[in-house]
This record gives sequence, structure tokens and C-alpha cells, in this order.
Amino acid sequence: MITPQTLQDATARAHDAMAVLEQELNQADAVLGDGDTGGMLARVIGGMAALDLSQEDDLGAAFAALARAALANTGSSLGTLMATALTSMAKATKGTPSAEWSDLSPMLADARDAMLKRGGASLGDKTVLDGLDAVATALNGVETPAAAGAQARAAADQALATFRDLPCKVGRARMFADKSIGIDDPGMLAFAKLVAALAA
Amino acid sequence: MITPQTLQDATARAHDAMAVLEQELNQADAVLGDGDTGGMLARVIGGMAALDLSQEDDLGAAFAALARAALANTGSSLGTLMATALTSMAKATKGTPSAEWSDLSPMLADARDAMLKRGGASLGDKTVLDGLDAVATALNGVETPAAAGAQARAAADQALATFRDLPCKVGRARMFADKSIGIDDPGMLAFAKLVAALAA
Amino acid sequence: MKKLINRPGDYVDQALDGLVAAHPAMIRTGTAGRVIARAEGARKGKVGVVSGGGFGHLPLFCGYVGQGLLDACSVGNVFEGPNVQSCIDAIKAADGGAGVLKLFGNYGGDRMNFEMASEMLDFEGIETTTVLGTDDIASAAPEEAQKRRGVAGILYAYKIAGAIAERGAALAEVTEVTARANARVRTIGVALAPCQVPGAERPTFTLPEGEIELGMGIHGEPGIWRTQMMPADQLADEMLNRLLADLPADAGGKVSVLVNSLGATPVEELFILYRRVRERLDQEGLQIVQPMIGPYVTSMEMAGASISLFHLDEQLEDLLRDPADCPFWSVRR
Amino acid sequence: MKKLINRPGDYVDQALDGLVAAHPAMIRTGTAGRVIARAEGARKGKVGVVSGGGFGHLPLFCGYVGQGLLDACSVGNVFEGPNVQSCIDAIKAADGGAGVLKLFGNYGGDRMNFEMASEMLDFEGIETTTVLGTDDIASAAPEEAQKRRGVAGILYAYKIAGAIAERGAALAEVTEVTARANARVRTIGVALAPCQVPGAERPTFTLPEGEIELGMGIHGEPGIWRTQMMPADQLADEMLNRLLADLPADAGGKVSVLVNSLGATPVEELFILYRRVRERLDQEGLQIVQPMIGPYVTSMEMAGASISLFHLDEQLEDLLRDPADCPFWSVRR
Ligand SMILES: Nc1ncnc2c1ncn2[C@@H]1O[C@H](COP(=O)(O)OP(=O)(O)O)[C@@H](O)[C@H]1O
Ligand SMILES: Nc1ncnc2c1ncn2[C@@H]1O[C@H](COP(=O)(O)OP(=O)(O)O)[C@@H](O)[C@H]1O
Ligand SMILES: [Mg+2]
Ligand SMILES: [Mg+2]
Ligand SMILES: [Mg+2]
Ligand SMILES: [Mg+2]
Repeated sequence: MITPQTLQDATARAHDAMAVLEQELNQADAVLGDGDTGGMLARVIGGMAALDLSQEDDLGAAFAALARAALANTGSSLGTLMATALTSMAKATKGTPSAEWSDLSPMLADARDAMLKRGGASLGDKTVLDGLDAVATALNGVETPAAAGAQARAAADQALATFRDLPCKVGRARMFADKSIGIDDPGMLAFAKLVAALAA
Repeated sequence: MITPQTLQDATARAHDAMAVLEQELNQADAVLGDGDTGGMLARVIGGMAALDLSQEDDLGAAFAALARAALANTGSSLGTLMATALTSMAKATKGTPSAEWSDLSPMLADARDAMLKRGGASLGDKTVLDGLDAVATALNGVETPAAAGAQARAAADQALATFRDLPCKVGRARMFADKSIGIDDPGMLAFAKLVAALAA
Repeated sequence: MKKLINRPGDYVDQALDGLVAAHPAMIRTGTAGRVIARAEGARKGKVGVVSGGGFGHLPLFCGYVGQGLLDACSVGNVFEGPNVQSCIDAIKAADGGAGVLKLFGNYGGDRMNFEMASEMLDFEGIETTTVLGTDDIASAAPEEAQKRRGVAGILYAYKIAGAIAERGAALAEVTEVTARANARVRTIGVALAPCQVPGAERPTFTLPEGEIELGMGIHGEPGIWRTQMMPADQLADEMLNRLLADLPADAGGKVSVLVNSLGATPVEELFILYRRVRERLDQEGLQIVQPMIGPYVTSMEMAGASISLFHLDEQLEDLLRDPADCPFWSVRR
Repeated sequence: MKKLINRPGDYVDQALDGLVAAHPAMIRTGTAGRVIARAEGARKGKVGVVSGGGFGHLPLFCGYVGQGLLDACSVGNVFEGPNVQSCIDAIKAADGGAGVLKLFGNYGGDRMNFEMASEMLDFEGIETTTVLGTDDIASAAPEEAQKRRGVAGILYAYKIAGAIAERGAALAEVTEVTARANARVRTIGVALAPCQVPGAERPTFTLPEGEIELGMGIHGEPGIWRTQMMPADQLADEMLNRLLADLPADAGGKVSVLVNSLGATPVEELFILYRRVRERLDQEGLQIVQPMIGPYVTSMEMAGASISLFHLDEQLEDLLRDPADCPFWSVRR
């Protein structure tokens, strides 16, 4: 079952992972973007991990608190899209104490659609959304945390590999579509790395 | 005999010498000053060497032309003092086609006094003037260019050695009187190096 | 890189404190203190003009809050868009009851946050419109001009929006005229040396000794191409060739020119560039109106410059000459 | 160091060309084009205010030619005083028949050249007086204050001289009041990274990573001492301690403050410094009038900053508030 405590544990893990990932993700973004993906995520996830969700019994409220923490800590594309996703999940779980692991797939699909709408990108543009889409699909019908972790990890890595040799079509990297071939999108890379950290 | 041609030859030699001296003198000035003695002298001497004095039959006019060239090319302390010296020598030789080598000592002494007055420094302050003073004294009674060269060179070097371990008392280096002990004054160093180049 | 700062995490807030301490016509406001607004408040009945953006570009963005320019500005972290709440707060601070124009650079984060802010404010009955700064010709082809990012030329859009709003135009007209101004501004930049974000381990990019990068963005995003350092006149020609190859449809004979330092490049060098720009524009038969030379839109201590051309029409020229006043730019009739 | 220049030998002249091309209220004049003067010419009956100095400090010196400030300014080469002829030309350009105040930094070359210029002009019946900028407290002990060199604080002397001359005072009074202003300005600087003179093989000095130098001159002349990089607040305290330990005899309760960038240091950092300066002066019970924060007196791309305190009296405060206008500084009542 996914409870506020699950979220608390997840943000703690993600926070730990960022200690190593921050500079790696900055460098990935520096190649074609402005080099701040890692620093921004470290700040946003730090803000989330600082929340105390242990007394929270409404899962939707816990997601909403995470969304607010993200919004308070950044104005970047990726950070704002993360908040959009969390808001979508907050709406889906509002008023319930927990969700089943099998609910995760449709929740992520809804989050993906909210992000597509907010950001104006399309699937296939080589963004974090292609990673999320792959994971949402892979989790279809999965019922245990262990299986969810394994499936999500494999799907996120697979998406990264699939898109590596395709050109970026949105964001700062759009201008260098050709240069971007062979290079990971920093948002997608961050997503895969964080999924791996949560699944480990 | 000192004629306009003598001046023409001297500026040509000094100009050649500056090719090597420029950076050395800049560095000497950088230690306590603003690091421009060499660059400034290169420009001033370049301006002098570019003059054609060969048709000039008034030695005073030749000196005056050199003074104007100096003044046109700089506004630095040392450059302006050089122009002051040249103006003094122009006055001393005005209307005559040449001067004796034995005239050089009193001419330099007058130039020194004009520079003291213009710059407000005193002998003993560890400036170019202490070098000039030593040379003016050493040339007393000297009648040939060969002897003048040898005496001047020895005197300028001796002054440099004498003052090296004394503190600077004027100009930018004044503020670091203690730091200046053991270090050559850039103006005095430039003077000694140029005398050596002319005497060689 | 040595910086005169305290804790990196305090960089933005302490600089904003100093800004308003020095300039009493500005105040810090907003839930998190991330809004700069005019101390005298929004003028009732006037259309508000709001901007926002990342920090580290001073005087842009928030330095241009003042009479005949911006009414309020939201402030993000270094090189990172302002958050939703700051955008909401800025719009509210600028609202005088006649609607608010949101005028900011075309960057994903900024766009999403201002959009979310407007959605929330719709409930409160504050009408808003949007014009995006899209002047950087290096960032997309002319056919996709609406995808271009905003750099130094947004200043001209600020000036026009501020002037027409000051004259009392309604929101629709303010928006329409500002959009036209933006569509007539073209900028290209050149980077010589990087800056470093406070707290970052390394500079935002590296450029080998003797190389420069044309078309680089103001956050260090890669440019169009790297080339050997060249004399200033040749570089100015290169940049102007690109600017003049990309004229708005109905460009007239008058332009304003902004020769801007990205930070460390001294104004002496800007004047050397401007000398050549002026020579070239003279040759092209273009008349220069109200040129601006200085550090108007920077990237902290980045070295480099940008050149912007603002192709005027009669109305835009008149609005450009209207009085304006903020600590970093003032225009008198 | 990469520079946007053409031939180093053309650096000064091309930058001056650009300056006057951009700012039509200024003209280049003088035998060698090394004078910047007001385009409208000297005003008959007004005392002229003239300055001069080396190049590479823009906006100082010649950038401050304008209404209520300088009437003319002679321009030397980079970091090198103006030559005699330019000083003569500048004085003549400023002469409106009521005499001319020569107001420049206390440097040997500048002094000699202005002095020689005055001697020559005596024959032509132009009366001149001199006030030397001597604000840098790092350059001599208080007992020898008249030996101090001039740095950023000369700006305040410009403002006062320009204002009182504009009000129609006679030469003796302009001189006396300006001398009093100068005697009430104190500056201290800190250098973080060097600049490089165009054409030079290396920077003007070197500072190891993590070290800064307090009291360094604006041409890179050594300062008082080197120390480890420290937080901005601590550095501001250090600098203020020295400034406040060296008060003019009759310092009152009001000061103007100039927090100045030497070039590459961005205005963001100046505001962080100013934040602390303001805090400290508040604690000391000193009231700040008309603070100035920006790149007003630079050394090309040198990184660092200076803090100047101008201890006001009633007349000086009033004069400081008088209107003034040049491309880099404008004051309105
Ligand atoms: N409009 C968008 N839609 C979906 N994803 C986006 C969009 N814009 C950016 N991204 C994602 O965000 C990542 C960049 O994040 P970040 O560096 O934090 O943002 P910024 O571009 O504001 O600096 C990209 O790699 C991409 O995956
Ligand atoms: N007032 C003075 N009287 C005599 N010599 C001086 C005076 N001021 C400077 N000098 C000489 O000039 C030298 C410095 O020359 P330079 O570097 O060209 O001048 P600046 O100090 O203007 O940069 C000093 O080393 C000193 O010998
Ligand atoms: Mg980024
Ligand atoms: Mg020197
Ligand atoms: Mg960013
Ligand atoms: Mg010098």
C-alpha cells in the first residue's frame, strides 16, 4: 500500500541519492542546456524531504504538500512539471489514507497527461515525459512494491536507451536537435536515476 | 661634438634597446607601481626615433623637437620629466649647431634641476633623478664621447646599486617605502639601462 | 571565481535587500519577498506591466521597475524562473483594476509559472494577457520566431509597454503594441568567458583561450558556433550581418540600438563595438534613435556582449521617447 | 584575457569615437582629439570645471562631462595621465571667461601636465585653480592626507564642483567648496582579480586563488595587505572599520555612500555589500543620503569593489542634490 509514509521514505531516499547525482545532472544539462537540472532537483527534493508527513493521514494531502514544496522551491521547467504531476496525484488520492500499488499506473498516466498539457510538449519529444510514459505503461497491473520497483527501473532505463539517439524537440536543447543525438536528455536521465534510487 | 645627428643616432639606439627592455621595465614598475614604465618609454622613444632630425642645423631645435615628441606621446610622470629635461637642454643649446661633450655635464645638471622643480621630488628620494645626478657629476670635465659613455654607464650603475637598499620616497612606490628596500626604482633602472645602450 | 557574497543560499535575497535599501522607489514584497514593486503602489485605472525571471541578470529583470517601465517583477533563483506564488504576488502588486500585461522571456519554467498564476488569478477577477520576449535570433529560425528565447532586447518591450500603459491605453492595446514591439526586436550575443552560479563547483561553460561563441544564451546555453577571437570591427560586422539578414516584414529606416555588456566586458569595449555598428548602420541608410550602450542585461560576471536592433515605426519611436525612470535607465523628453 | 578591440594602439581613440557617437551632448575635441567637452560649449560667465586622467576607468573621467558636472576632460592613454596639450585644450574648452577649476586625481604625471598647461595658459589670461582628488585612505596616513591618491570618491568632488559652478559662484568659491568636498571623502578598495592593459603581455598583477587585496589602487598598484577571501559582510565591516576610523574633523551625521564596481564585479554583489554597509551605518547613527551603487569608476575588467563615504555638511548636501545630467549619472531634484 502506498501511504504518506511511503512518500516520506521515498523523498528521503531521493534526497540521499541527490548528493551524488547533483553534479552529474548539472553536467548533463550543461551540454545543451543551462546546467542547472541537478542543483534545482537537489533544492526541490531537499524541500520535500524536509517535510514531516508522518502525522498525515490523507494521502492526497501528502501529495499536495509535496507539490507545494516543489513549487515553493523552484520556477524551472522540470521542477514546475514535477509539481504538476504531484498535484495530479494529489487530486487522485484526495481524502483517502492510501492507494494500492496497482493504482500507480493510472495515477502516473494522469500525471503524464497533466504535464503534457502544462508544458506543451508531446510524447516523443525526448523529455522526462517519455520516461514517465514508459514507466506508467510498464506498471500496468503490477501489484507489489518489489515488482513496481523492478518494472519501473527497467522501463525508465529502456526509455533512456531508446531516445538517446533521437533528437530533442523541446526546451533549451531544441535548438541543437542534431547535437542532441547521442546525448541523454537531462530530465529523462534524472528520472531514470531517481527511479533506480527508489527501486534499490 | 654633439649635433642633431648625435641625437638622431641616440634615439635610434634607445629605440632598438627598448625592444628588449619594455617588458623588463614594466615588470620592475609592477612590483610597486602600475607596471607601465616600459610601455610608456617604448612609445615615447618610438615617437622620438620617428623624427627626422637630419636636416636640422639648430641643436636647440632638435632637443625641442624631441621634447615635443615626448610630450605628445605621454602624460606619465617619467615621460613628462624627460620632456622637461629635453626642454632644459633645448634652451641651453638654442641657436647653436652643436655642443661640446664637455658641455654635457652642466646641461644635465640644469636638466636635473628643472626636473626637481617640476616633479617636486628631492635628490635622495630614489628616483630617476638620483641616477641623472650621478651621471651629471661623473661627466664633469669629460671631453670625448667614449669617455662620456664609460663614465656615464659606471655612474648610473653605481647609483642604482647605492639606492637599491634605500626606501623610495616619491611616486607610487612611496606608500610602500619598506617594501621598496632591495628593489630598483623603475625610473632609475630604465635610465641606467638606456645609458648602457647608448654607451655600448 | 571569487565572489563578494555570503552564503550562496542567501545570494538572491541579500542582493534584493541591498537593491531596495539603495532605491526607495522600489519595495520588496510577495509571500517570499520575491517580488520587486513600485513603492507608490499600483496606479488605479492604469494597466499594470509585470515581468519576472531568474536572478543574476541585473539590471534585468527587477531593476526595471519604475515609472514608464515595469510595475512589478517576480524574482526566481539564479538563472531559474520565478515560482508560481511570486508570479501571483507580482501580478497582484501591479494590478490597478485595468488588467495586467505579463511580459517575460520565452523560457519553459517562466511560462508555466506565469500561466499557473494567471489560472489562479482568474478566480479573483484579475484579467491578464501575455507577451513573450523572443528576440534572440540565434535560438530559432525566422520561420519559428515565436520559439525564440528572450534576451537583452526585452528591454525595448518593457519601454514600450510601460509608455503605452502610462498613456492610459487599455489592456488590449497595451498588449497589441507591446507584441508588435517585441516582434521588431532582434538580438545576437557573443560570449568570451563564463560566469559561475554561486555555490556551483565550476563555471557554466568553458571556452578555450582565443575562442569565442556566437549566439550563446544568457545562461550559458550553447550558441550557434565557436570561432577564433577576431577584431571587434569584424565581430560587429558578423553580428550585424545576421541581424540585418533577419528584418521584420515592414522594417522602416529607423532603429534603436542596444550594445550590451554581459557583465565583465567593460563599457570601453562596448563603445568600440558601437563605433563600428554606427558606421555600418550609416552605410545601410538606417538612422539610429536613442542608442543604449552599457551593462543592461547581464549574466553576473560573464564576459561578452550582445547587439540588439529595435526596428521602429512612428508610434514605437514616439513611445520610446516617452519619459521613463528607474535606477538603471531613465529617459527624458 | 579576451578583449573586444581592434589594434591596441587604437583602443582609446576608437572608444572615444563610440562614446561621442552614442552621446551627442558630448564632443571630441583638442589637437589630438583627446578632449571630451560639452557639445553646447562653455557657458559665458560660468566657472569651468575640468578634469583629466588616464583611460580605462570609464565612466571616469570623461564620462562625467555634462550639465552640473564637468565641462571638459582631457584623456590620456590607458592608465596614464593626459598630455600637456590635451590639458591645455580641455581648459580652453571649459573656459567661459570666469576661470577654470582643474579637478583631477593626485598622480604625478597628471599633476605635472596640468601644471605645465596652466603655466602656458597664464599668458593667455585664463585663470585656473587646482583641487586634487585624494580620497584613497590606503595610500597615505591621515597626517599626510594631501599625499593620498584619488580614486572613486573624486565623483563626489565632480558633483559639488559642477553644482556650485552651475549656481554661478566665482572661481575662488568653487575652488574652496570643492576642496572642502574632497577633504570629506574617504575611499577604500578591494581587488579580486586583475585587468590587462590592451597590448600588454600579462595582467597588471596576480592574486592567488582565494586571496584578495585590500587598498589596491585603480591601476593595480599594490594595496595595504593581502588576505584570504572572506564573506561579503565581513569584508564590508573590515572596509568600513577603516573608513570610520578616519573621519574628517567636523564630520556630521549624514553621509553619501558610493559602492563601486571596479569592472567585472556584478552589481548583484555590490548590493550584497551595500546591504551590510547600510546596516552598519544605521548602527553608527549615520544617515545615508543619495547612495550610489554601480560601476562608476572602473579599471576595465578588474574584479573588485570600493566603498566611499562622503561626509556631508548642510551646503554639500544641498549641492549634492542639485540637478546633474551625463550619460552615466543623473540627479533630479
Ligand atoms: N515543456 C516541457 N515538457 C516536458 N519536459 C520538459 C519541458 N521543458 C523541459 N522539460 C524537461 O526538463 C528538463 C530540463 O530541466 P531543467 O534544467 O531543470 O529546466 P530549465 O530548462 O528551466 O533549466 C529537460 O531535460 C526536459 O526533460
Ligand atoms: N615626482 C617625481 N620626481 C622624479 N621622478 C619621478 C617622480 N615621479 C615619478 N618619478 C620617476 O618615474 C618613475 C615612474 O615612471 P612611470 O611608471 O612612467 O610613471 P607613472 O608613475 O606615471 O606610472 C619612477 O620610478 C621614478 O623614477
Ligand atoms: Mg536547465
Ligand atoms: Mg608607472
Ligand atoms: Mg534553468
Ligand atoms: Mg602610469
